[in-house]
Amino acid sequence: MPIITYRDALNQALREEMQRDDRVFIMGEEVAVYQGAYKVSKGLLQEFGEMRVVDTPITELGFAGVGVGAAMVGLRPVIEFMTWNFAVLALDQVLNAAAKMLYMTGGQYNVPMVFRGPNGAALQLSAQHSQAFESWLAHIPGIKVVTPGTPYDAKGLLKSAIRDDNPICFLEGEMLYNNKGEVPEEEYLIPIGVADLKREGDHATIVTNGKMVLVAMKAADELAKEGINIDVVDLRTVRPMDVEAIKASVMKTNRCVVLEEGWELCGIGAQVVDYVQRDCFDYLDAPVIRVHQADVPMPYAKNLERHAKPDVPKTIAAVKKVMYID
Amino acid sequence: MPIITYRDALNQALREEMQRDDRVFIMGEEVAVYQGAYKVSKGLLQEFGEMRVVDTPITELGFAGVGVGAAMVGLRPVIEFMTWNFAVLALDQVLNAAAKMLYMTGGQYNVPMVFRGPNGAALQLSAQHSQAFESWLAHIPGIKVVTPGTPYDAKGLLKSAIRDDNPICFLEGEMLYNNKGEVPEEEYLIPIGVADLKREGDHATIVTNGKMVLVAMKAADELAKEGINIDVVDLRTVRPMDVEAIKASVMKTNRCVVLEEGWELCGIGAQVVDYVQRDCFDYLDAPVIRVHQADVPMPYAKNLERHAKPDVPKTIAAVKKVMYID
Amino acid sequence: MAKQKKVDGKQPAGSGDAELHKSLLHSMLLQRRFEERVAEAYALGKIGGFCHLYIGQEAVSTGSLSLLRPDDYVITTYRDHGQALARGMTPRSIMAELFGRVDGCVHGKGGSMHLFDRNLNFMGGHGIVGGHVPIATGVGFAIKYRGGDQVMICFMGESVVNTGAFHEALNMAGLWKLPVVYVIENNRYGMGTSLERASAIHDIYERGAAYNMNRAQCDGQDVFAVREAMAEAIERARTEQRPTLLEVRTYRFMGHSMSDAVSGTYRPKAELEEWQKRDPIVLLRTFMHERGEIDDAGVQAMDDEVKAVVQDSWDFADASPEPPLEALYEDVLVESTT
Amino acid sequence: MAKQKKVDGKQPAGSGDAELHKSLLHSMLLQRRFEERVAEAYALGKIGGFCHLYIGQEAVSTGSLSLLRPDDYVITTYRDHGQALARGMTPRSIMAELFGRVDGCVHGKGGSMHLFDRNLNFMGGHGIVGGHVPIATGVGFAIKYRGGDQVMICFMGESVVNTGAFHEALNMAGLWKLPVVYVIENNRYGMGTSLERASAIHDIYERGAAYNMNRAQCDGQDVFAVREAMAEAIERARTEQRPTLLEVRTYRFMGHSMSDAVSGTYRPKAELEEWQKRDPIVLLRTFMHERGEIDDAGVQAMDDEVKAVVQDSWDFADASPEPPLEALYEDVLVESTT
Ligand SMILES: Cc1ncc(C[n+]2csc(CCOP(=O)(O)OP(=O)(O)O)c2C)c(N)n1
Ligand SMILES: Cc1ncc(C[n+]2csc(CCOP(=O)(O)OP(=O)(O)O)c2C)c(N)n1
Ligand SMILES: [Mg+2]
Ligand SMILES: [Mg+2]
Repeated sequence: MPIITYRDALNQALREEMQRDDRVFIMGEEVAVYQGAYKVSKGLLQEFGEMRVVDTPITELGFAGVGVGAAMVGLRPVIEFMTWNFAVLALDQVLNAAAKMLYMTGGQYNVPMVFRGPNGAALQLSAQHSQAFESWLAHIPGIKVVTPGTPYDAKGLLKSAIRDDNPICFLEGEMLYNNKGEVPEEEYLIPIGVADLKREGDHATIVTNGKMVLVAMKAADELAKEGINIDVVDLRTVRPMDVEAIKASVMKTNRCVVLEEGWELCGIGAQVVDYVQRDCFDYLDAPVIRVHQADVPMPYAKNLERHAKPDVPKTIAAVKKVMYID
Repeated sequence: MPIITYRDALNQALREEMQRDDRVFIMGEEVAVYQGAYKVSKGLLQEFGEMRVVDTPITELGFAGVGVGAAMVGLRPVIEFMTWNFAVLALDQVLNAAAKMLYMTGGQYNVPMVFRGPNGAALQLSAQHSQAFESWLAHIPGIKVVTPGTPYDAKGLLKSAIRDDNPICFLEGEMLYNNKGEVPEEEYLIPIGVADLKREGDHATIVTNGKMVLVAMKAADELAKEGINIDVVDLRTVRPMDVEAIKASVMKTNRCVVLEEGWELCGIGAQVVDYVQRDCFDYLDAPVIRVHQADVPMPYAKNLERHAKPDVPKTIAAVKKVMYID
Repeated sequence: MAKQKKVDGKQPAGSGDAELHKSLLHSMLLQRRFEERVAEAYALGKIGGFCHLYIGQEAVSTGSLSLLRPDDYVITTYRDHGQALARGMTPRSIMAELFGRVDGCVHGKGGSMHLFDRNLNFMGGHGIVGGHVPIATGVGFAIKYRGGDQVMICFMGESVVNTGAFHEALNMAGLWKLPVVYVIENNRYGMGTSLERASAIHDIYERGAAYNMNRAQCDGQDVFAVREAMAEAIERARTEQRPTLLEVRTYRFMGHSMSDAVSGTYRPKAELEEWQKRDPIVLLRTFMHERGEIDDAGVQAMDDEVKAVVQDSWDFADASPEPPLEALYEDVLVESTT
Repeated sequence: MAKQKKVDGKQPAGSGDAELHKSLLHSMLLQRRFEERVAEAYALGKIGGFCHLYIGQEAVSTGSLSLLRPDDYVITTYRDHGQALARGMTPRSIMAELFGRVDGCVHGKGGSMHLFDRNLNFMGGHGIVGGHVPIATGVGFAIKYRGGDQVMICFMGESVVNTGAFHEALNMAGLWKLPVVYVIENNRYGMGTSLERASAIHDIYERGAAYNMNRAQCDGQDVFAVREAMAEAIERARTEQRPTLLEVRTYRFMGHSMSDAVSGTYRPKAELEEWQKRDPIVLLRTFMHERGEIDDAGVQAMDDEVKAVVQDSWDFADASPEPPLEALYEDVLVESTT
């Protein structure tokens, strides 16, 4: 099977879906002439022309709304946010327009579109450029929120997202774009809303998503050396969340760690904990422990940033804690 | 003790703090000539003049940022959002400017300001006007998030918020403004970050905040008739959250319901559950149950809206569930 | 290059066409009578939530929408009853919606602020000030994308021109040359704030210059003036795919919403009365009278007919059931994927 | 009423004042040499994250800030090294910040995009395009609130004029008459997007008309032209408390950030070279040469001195420790309440 980067997997997904359906277009800052700030849209302008690969002014709120309008009358926009940090300016269109449109029109206007771009911290980009938005987005009914962690998942999920008739928030990662993995040559789709058991073990469960999948896998590798075997449940989609997959794993292992990129309060992990304690109350041998970003804006200095982010050692420590190992 | 409305309690707090400190001003849509969309700022223009009571154009992002700038150079703005529904347009200034400023300036610029206004659903205002934002705001480090449920708390907490040297998000309720309660004549402050045990009982705990405090109290009244006595923990502040108060109650009652106004996924309740299961694991006799808005945009029709909102019957049912009573 | 033009509303654009004039009068009268009953129903508690009446502004909706093709698009704010009726939505489907009933145009999910009818390309009914302007711009983009010759008419209040969403959207429309007519219904107040206290400039159409956009201003009480200005803007959009910013000067005869007094704190009664002298319905009726296109009996007959239609919509709404409780969970997501 | 004016940059505003010219040259040269070393340090991995150089635009920072009083205020974007130096922040405190060290101006918390110095009223260094414009406007509001005569200078790139934040803020500044000078550093590109592909109009200062704001355009390679235009704007803010929108035409000689090529995909090499002929430092130096205000030895001495200062900042930064890990949890909230 070909081994390609997460970036190329996304690029393939975009290209294939644009070839398949001429209602699909991509719009955002620097997606066309510049070939994408992170080159995800590379080559698309050349192949599809400037009506389907559209550079915008710096107007996140504006072009998100342009996407909503175009989707309401039957196009299938893919709106690229250069990063989700800037999408906070556009949240009114995501929350009050895209997510609520079907409902407040009594089912008349669905909004088939994808909002996508890199989410969360990269390296030393400091406070305003280093934020993970999945918990805010997961809070909103009327959308789906997808957070692929591998090239395979990125391609299969982006294709499904573009074909979905609902608004999808699709969170990538600057730190993921160069990661490589196997991606089949033949077409495939991955259903939205289905978690993936990325690794099997029966001592404890790590529930995670997005960029943190790799951290979880590395932690599991390390733990395996000590004879501790981990179930790594990659949620892949945080809304809807695959509660059955979480339950199945925790009922088997009886111990659970949630590893997430963002802040603690009302984070994704809090919701996972809620599901776990509600549905697996009698199966839990220890409280669920969460690993997340320190409860501070992201600092610039390399050492502080490292200290702030969830990582392999913190994850290992959490697993040991739920196993009552010091 | 005088009995006044929640609206008047807020109005008194504003007036007293503006009298006390001439750096305090209020700015927002319709706060001056119109006396406030919900009359919270009534009479202030007449008393303090148009430099300190400032009507703005409809520019939530803009005037939130004006507040941040004024606060950075030493004024103490109170920024009124006509409702928090419109504040979603201004979140970049709350999240990326106000909340992160102290941190990214290495401690040089604090931002002493209050963002306030009614939050959550009123009656039949439908999808775009009926949203509760506390969980989004609670997610953000660098701010405090205050949600008073009674006139007494509203006044004491707003005065503290205005005197606080940090950015505060202060969430009121359109449905609360007319509620009456005792408010002392003499000056008092309520510390931010401290929960209030609004009612004592030892059969179960209801943790709640804001508008839901009244629902919890009514549910507790009903339950008392059946001999079930409830601890009602009013968080009052959702960031920072008074974990000790939650723990103290749950360790006593061993059963917990969380009642919140907003949506389920990554809501305030999820965070409370996380704290409870983590810190009271061995004390819990049942999973924590949450009561929250249905996971849908808010509908207009009266019967649907009622069905969507958390209420007394749903709360009573949840309490009985954690007590294993049918 | 962009040009600016003031339309002189005095000359009748559709002169000679008595049938047209009757249909314009009928459209405006229907809006008026409908909303008078809406106010009554609101007072009786049959309608809840926010409810914003359009009374006084009917020449804008009727004048504009009387020029459209069925495949054109319309979008507006929460103050949407007038446009919805002028676009051809039935009084029944609107009244039932306001009553929160299952036969409402959005089955009781939206209420007054969120009227929609996909069959008529009537795209709402939006509650966030400024929020629908980028959406309208996206529809314009889609028209161009498909190479169509439809037009999108986007109505908004004059406060909207101060919002970031307006600015971002109009810059794109000017840059990309999209077939959208942005119609500012300048009724001089955004809630209790006069235009002069909210906008740094007072001839709002001048903002079009910042977007290299054709722009004009016209009298919004004179349905012919609206039609003339709109005809030019629609033509430009349809044949040249160029946007227009049209400022229509009008006035609301009611309070901002049902909970706002008609006059008092922020606008003097005398000002209201001055504007009421230019009631768009009276102006058109008088014009038709003078030209002998309608007589008193004709006016009376039309009024009776309109009132009966409105009464029928009330009865229909009253008889329509509340939505079933299961509907709460419907229409959050669609099932199908392509 | 607002007026528009193009400044002819040819006549020297500070003519006759050799000392002034030397200090202007020194300020620009310091920025240039400093950033050349920043590029080097970035390549060596001593600096991380996003890093945007100002090379080519130094006449804007120096020309503008040379006119300010210490109690005036300055705010800018992520492209902030030039302004920070021109405002008087020490190369040491900036370089240490870029190195992520505890002696940096914000103790390693901010990095290149977030330089601040409260003692100099240097208010950043902001990363969200458009986000600092309302903040600047709020400082203008505070000046007026207190009845002061300070001025706020708000720098931004030309892409900012398309953002909603810009529009909302400038409307308020025009409406309320705030003492802010909005300086657009029009370097013709926002990342890889040329002005013409992002804005519906190309003479950006014309946008001031929408806000009833005085406006002007000037040459940004000629430090005297900048000073002349700024002097007028500052005076207007200080004495009349009125805002100005000033478009300064300039060019960045480097890529958008350290990860962007200097030319290629979006701008041709020839265009860059054409602009490099109008290097602001060379222009001033030549002018001074011609007037006999400086000779080759003088230039050399100044360059040596500046290079030594920059080397010292590098050494200082290199020697400064990383912030202590406890600092991670500091400065999230302040403790005290009034
Ligand atoms: C973003 C936003 N801010 C505030 C409001 C509250 N609000 C509703 S209507 C309105 C006034 C709008 O005035 P205008 O645009 O002139 O329209 P009109 O009501 O006069 O038709 C305001 C402030 C809102 N709905 N959305
Ligand atoms: C709201 C927002 N959107 C996108 C970005 C990413 N971004 C950073 S700089 C930039 C270009 C800005 O260009 P301009 O305003 O002309 O300033 P210049 O870089 O030329 O100095 C972009 C798109 C951002 N930081 N903020
Ligand atoms: Mg108006
Ligand atoms: Mg630029």
